Amino acid sequence: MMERYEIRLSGSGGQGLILAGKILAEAAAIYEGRNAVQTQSYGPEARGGASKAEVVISDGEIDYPKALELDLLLSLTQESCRKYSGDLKKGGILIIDSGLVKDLPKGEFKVYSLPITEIATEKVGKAVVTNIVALGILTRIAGVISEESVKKAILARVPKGTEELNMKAFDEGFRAGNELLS
Amino acid sequence: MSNDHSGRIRMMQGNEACAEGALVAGCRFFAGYPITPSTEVAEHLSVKFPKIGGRFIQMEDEIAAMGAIIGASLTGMKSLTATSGPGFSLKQENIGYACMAEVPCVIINVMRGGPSTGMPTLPAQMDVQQARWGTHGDHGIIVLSASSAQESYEQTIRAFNLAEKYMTPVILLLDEIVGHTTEKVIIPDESKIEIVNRRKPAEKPKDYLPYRETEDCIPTLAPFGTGYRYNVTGLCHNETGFPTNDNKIIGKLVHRLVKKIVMHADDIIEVKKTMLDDAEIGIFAYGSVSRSARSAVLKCREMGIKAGLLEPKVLWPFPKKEVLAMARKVKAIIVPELNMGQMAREVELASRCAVPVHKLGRVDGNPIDPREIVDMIKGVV
Amino acid sequence: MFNYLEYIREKNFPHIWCAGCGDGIVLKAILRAIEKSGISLDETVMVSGIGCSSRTPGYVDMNTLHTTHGRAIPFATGVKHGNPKLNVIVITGDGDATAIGGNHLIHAARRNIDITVLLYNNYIYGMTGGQCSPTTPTGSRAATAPFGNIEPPFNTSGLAIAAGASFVARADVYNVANCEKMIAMALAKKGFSLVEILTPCPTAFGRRNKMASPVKLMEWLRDNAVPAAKWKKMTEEERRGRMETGVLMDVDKPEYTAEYEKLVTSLRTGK
Amino acid sequence: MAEEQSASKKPAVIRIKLEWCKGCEICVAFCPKKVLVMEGGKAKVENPGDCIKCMLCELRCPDFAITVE
Repeated sequence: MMERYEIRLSGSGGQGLILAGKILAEAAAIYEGRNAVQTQSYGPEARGGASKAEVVISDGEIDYPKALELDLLLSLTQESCRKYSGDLKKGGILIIDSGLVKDLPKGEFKVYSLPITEIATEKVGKAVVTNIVALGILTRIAGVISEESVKKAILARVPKGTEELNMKAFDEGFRAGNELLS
Repeated sequence: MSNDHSGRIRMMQGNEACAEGALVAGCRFFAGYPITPSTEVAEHLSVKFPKIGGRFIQMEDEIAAMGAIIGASLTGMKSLTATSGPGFSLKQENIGYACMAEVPCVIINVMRGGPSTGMPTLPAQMDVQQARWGTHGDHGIIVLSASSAQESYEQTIRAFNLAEKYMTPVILLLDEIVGHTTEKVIIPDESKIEIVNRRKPAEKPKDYLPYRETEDCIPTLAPFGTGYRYNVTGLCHNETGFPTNDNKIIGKLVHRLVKKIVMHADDIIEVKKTMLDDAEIGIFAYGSVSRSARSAVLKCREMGIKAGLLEPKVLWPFPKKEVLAMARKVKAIIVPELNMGQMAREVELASRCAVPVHKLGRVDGNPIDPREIVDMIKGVV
Repeated sequence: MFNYLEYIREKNFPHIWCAGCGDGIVLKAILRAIEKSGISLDETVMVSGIGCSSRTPGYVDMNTLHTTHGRAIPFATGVKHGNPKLNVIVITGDGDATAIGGNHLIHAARRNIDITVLLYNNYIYGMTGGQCSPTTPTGSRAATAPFGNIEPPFNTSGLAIAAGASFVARADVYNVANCEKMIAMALAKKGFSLVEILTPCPTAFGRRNKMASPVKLMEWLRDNAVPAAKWKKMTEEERRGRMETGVLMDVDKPEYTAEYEKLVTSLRTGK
Repeated sequence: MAEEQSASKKPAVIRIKLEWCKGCEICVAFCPKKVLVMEGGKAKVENPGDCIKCMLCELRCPDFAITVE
């Protein structure tokens, strides 16, 4: 039984991280029958500025809905990495966009550095799916939710006609994560 | 309800759960004005209502939205508005009107920080006293609280039921965390949900008195357009609904408006208790903070400290009896809340100095971390 | 003879208005116009705000709603949108509708929701004791303009036209036949309609402005409220300080509740 | 008005409800035939025979106090 697994997705407003958070929570709660809670923190602006979405997954009840000690942090911008990495626990996981995050925070955690935005633009061909590429990477590296559940949750959430594009984005991310681990 | 796994399971934000609860409760009229962090309630209903013949309207301001739901309710529609701090302030005069004219309606306030424009995107619980006393004059009021998406769904339904039953505005308070947290909601079978509709006049139009004195102090307002022609006013009025300056009638009216809620307090008040039976430290918490408090109770128990939690699901009328009962059993009470002690003061009053009451207030836009509560409990012990 | 007793709540009479107040004259014109229009009293809701004119609903035998200051139009919007079959009449005054409730007037006109607004313009806050309102003429005296009002007044009808009302008329209680006619036309109009009715307040306005007697104010209306036909022939010089009465705007355009119903139908049938 | 006069041959019956009349004088001032006068602060019918049933007194009475038949 998994007690509490805490994920924080951080970046700048407009990168689709809140949607990515909702997809993760739905993958865990709807397709795996566990409990999951997604919260968000944002500034008044819709675009730009540091923003974060948090997902807590547990096989038991989730009382406090926000992250306390992060198991995993994803950072797509330098600013969000600096601002939101303080709660990362010992032995936790930090996934960063190697193209955008240059200064790494100090601490006892594993760092996975990948060109996330570049994978989206170069390999998938659309920057708009950066969040889904990130989901692929995260799913592989965290290993707490199955690939299948996340895919189902993505398909249930993305606009009609973009399913193929999003599946490709997820697969590219998943593959990149796999390469890094092996 | 939350153990009923035969129902459908959906992931919903607290705000969306309110909208879904309203639909199930029979609400078919929404008037509102955009304000963070409540706007998703309006957005969701703007999609749903036209498809089922419900009526949605975005008004020119918060005051107009409150006026419109009162007008619509008088045609027999179950009516809703949703807002946040500054908008809630603007609605107060018309909330008083709904109290005085006894027009059922539901106001959802997703609390953010204040005073003034304050913290639009950050959580607070600074409107709990405004919900009680925001409008001028003496009156009874029903205020509910929710701490999860599931409760947002259920409490919205209950808000409509209480509004219709007691012919009064009902306020449902969420905070930004509850409004914006996406989590599981188990939707029960509709046949298992209790729905209350307002009572209809039994007498013919010629014998009808909208504000007739009754034992239960609840008036019977016929929807406009059904043949009952009567007057509705915010002025002090007699049984016919017409303004009066007769001091005796005025005194009776205001007494009744207060008594209407007080005499039914046992039916209205609802609390949830967690590990309170043998508790030495009692926590009083509501909304998102009650989730932190529950975590803290479990942590304390692991450490061998007997903590327990009293969660009011109804903030007003205030659960005095339940607080006094807790105060007589525990050695101290802790009240964590996202304000500087608005409800702690009520707890102090209700506990009649039986035990010390410790405030744990936060007003910086951060949630209360369970560890803060644990630390305070350790200090008290 | 018109039988007013069929339409009023007789037990509430005599009414609260001062001797010579025009509000009673307007009320009678409304009742005659309602009879003419053939609308059912059971299906008519009269909504008002706060002020002298807003006491009108208390005297008529229909569904009546006396609301908060300035907010009659939003309450009425809720009534109409809640049950579009109802005929909704708003009774309001210059202070109620153009000061505290000015924004609601603008937006109801813009939405073109089928509500008939009868705006009694007596140039003053009567009920609170004669303070100046947004329509008090420049130079006129009021309890809060003891040395004469230095502000320019609103052109209330012009405001409603600019905001998009489909029917706007001005009338006065001296020319009482025209007043009744304008109200009847407004009631018949599908869409937002407004009749600005010039009516005397001898107590709070007249007394401070050398027209203390009701007769003086009626004479002032006789001399200064000019029917459209005559207005057209007047020079700019002659028009100064006077008001044109009659229909000022009459146009057919999409009405809010009908448009909403169309949306519901199209979503339900996919057409 | 000439038409009205010939059409209604019966003499006018003007009733004043004194308990509702507030004595504003509007009916008296604007009666084209000077049918009405003021007495003790209320309107009073003085010359009913002169009434041409123009109805203006009834239409302009703010107090619902005058009826003309």
